[in-house]
Amino acid sequence: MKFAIQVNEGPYQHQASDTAFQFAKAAIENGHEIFRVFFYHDGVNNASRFTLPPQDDRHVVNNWASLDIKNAEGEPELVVCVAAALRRGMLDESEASKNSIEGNNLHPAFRISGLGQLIEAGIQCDRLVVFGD
Amino acid sequence: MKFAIQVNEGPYQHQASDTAFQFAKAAIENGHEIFRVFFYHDGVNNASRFTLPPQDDRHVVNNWASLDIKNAEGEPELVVCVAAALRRGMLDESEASKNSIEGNNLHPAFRISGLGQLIEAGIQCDRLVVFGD
Amino acid sequence: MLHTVNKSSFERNSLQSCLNTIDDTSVILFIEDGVINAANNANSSMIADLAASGRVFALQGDVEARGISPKLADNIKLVDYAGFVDLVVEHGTAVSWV
Amino acid sequence: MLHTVNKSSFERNSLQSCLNTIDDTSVILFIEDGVINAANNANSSMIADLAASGRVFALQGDVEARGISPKLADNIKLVDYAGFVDLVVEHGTAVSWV
Amino acid sequence: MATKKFMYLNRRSSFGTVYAIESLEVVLIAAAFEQDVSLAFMDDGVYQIVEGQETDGIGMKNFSKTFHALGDYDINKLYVSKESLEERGLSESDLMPLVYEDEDDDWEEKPSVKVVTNDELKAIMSEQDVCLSF
Amino acid sequence: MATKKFMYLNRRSSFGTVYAIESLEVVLIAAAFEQDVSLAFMDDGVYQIVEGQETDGIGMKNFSKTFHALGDYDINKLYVSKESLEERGLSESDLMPLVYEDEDDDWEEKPSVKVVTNDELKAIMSEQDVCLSF
Repeated sequence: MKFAIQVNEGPYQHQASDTAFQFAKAAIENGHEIFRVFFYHDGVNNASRFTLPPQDDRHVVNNWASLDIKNAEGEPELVVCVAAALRRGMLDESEASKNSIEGNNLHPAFRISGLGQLIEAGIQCDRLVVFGD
Repeated sequence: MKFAIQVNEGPYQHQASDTAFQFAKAAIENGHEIFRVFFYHDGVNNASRFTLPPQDDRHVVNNWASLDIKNAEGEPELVVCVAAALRRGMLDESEASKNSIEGNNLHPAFRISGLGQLIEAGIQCDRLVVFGD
Repeated sequence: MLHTVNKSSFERNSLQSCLNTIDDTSVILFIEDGVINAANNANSSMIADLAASGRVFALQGDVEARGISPKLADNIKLVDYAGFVDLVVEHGTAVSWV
Repeated sequence: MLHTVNKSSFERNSLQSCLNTIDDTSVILFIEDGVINAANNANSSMIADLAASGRVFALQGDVEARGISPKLADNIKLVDYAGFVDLVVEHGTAVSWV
Repeated sequence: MATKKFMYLNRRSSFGTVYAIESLEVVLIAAAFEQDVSLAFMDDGVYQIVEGQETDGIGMKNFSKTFHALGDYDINKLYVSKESLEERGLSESDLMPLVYEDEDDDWEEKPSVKVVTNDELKAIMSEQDVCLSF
Repeated sequence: MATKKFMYLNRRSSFGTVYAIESLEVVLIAAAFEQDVSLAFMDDGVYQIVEGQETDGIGMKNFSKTFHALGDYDINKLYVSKESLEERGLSESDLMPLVYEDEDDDWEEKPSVKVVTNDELKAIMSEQDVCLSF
């Protein structure tokens, strides 16, 4: 089956992102397709390449990156909502330079896009599962 | 009176940071001292200089910065917990270079320090008020 | 002591937990979604006695934001942020039921 | 439908809201702090009938993490993450009571 | 693209958390996809469409007026839990008068908000293909 | 520095949110400041010190064993709500046997955990100078 996943909370503060990751991993291991993971609300904070957890803890951002979820064009299908991202200081190079900010923090396994990508995922997929607080 | 404030949640997702800001502002306007604001848990996300809210919304990070809370040495007393910050990808120049990360996102009105600063604030102040989810 | 409650008692148990451990001299201030507890509703009896003894406050800005002004329960005292600061000054230790 | 509940009914109202609107063929899966609802406790009656008809599941990893394994209420079925995926596949639309 | 039934489940009030405003932002985008869209307001979510929200005192954006725009986007199925309203001492007359113009009925203005019992809501939810929770 | 009474109020379980572990991190730092430290466990917070937590299945760090270190830091006032335990079908025997060595009593090992009623907790809370909530 084709799954879409929505993640509403950031890493560490809530278990939502961990559970979503375990779900996605199990789905892939059992022969399903993860069409897209959409990070909304504080979920956008899962995409930071600045994240440095203690050595003895899991690395939530790297966990997501390890799933290597991409589309046929090779683009990441770990998608971060642009409006939610800007509001919370999650920037890729293009958004940073557009807004004259020095630096950026988006992990390369993710991409920033619009809310339409969430709706499209809901339409395209057999199931959409939401993980939140 | 001398106040300490603890903020447990990031900007926008919860009202906690907004309420804490309004409280701090009112305290200062009424002749009290804000000795320190300590940002813990997701509260560390209030310190991002990458934050770009929509034009018609409040700018939570700039709100905090506008209070210009500093100690006698001129250091910011908007203090971000280092352990919580690293776990969530909030870095100053020093932490970034220590961890070989390119770039950093801490707003200059804030500084990163240890949890001891929270306890010290609790000891030094007449009141400590916690804002959270 | 000053107890702040920032959640609706319909959604969470924090108001009940506060009431379970509040002593006879402490006051409660409702902030954020906690002001839903200041409306006249099915849970109003939880705080009716405390309110009657003048010990229940609500943050006016949050009350207005939720359209609760015309529905306020009896004996709730409204304060602005400066009034919140005054309550913290007057009532000693602040306990946040986050 | 598959209804996931990720909070304790002691802390939040999400389980009650789920039960208010769950239809006769849907199942519930407790995840995260929702597994507290799978323990034998003062709120167990909320889900006893649904569990008896085999419609209540709990995520094993979360149950173990909270030390609930020896306290599990009757008729709760444990699943791992692969079992979670299977439930989503089998039961159609997923509703998250976040 | 296929047409699916999308439900947006709103259970939190407007300003304590971001979920209400960011849910509304999704709904407005969703309108462009010409799917079958329903909104459910349960629990404290009913406060999202209460009349008379004023945010000057908290320094936050008052997005509640945006709900009036939904009718123009053909989003006109807003279901509100009767039980949730009653528990909170609210009735339909406390809600914003949200309307749409019915193109199948000579553009007559009709109410978008429908107060339903939990049993009715149960039936509506059972028909959905996708449920987005906020 | 003056000595103050600090209370750490823990109302959430261990792994659903970060509050439990980050509360414990504060408590461990607090030990160095030689203040009067109490921990209260209420509501689902009582699950933080339940025996037998195993996190292999969720891929998260099992920090529950760290509570055993508190005694070595002279943090030995852990108050647990009796009512909260009972509602959850738990009793004192389900909790981790946390202990400290009493330096005033020939280093005898004594329990750190004390189950108290909400009324007793009320009295303890009333004495506090600072309350940190998690």
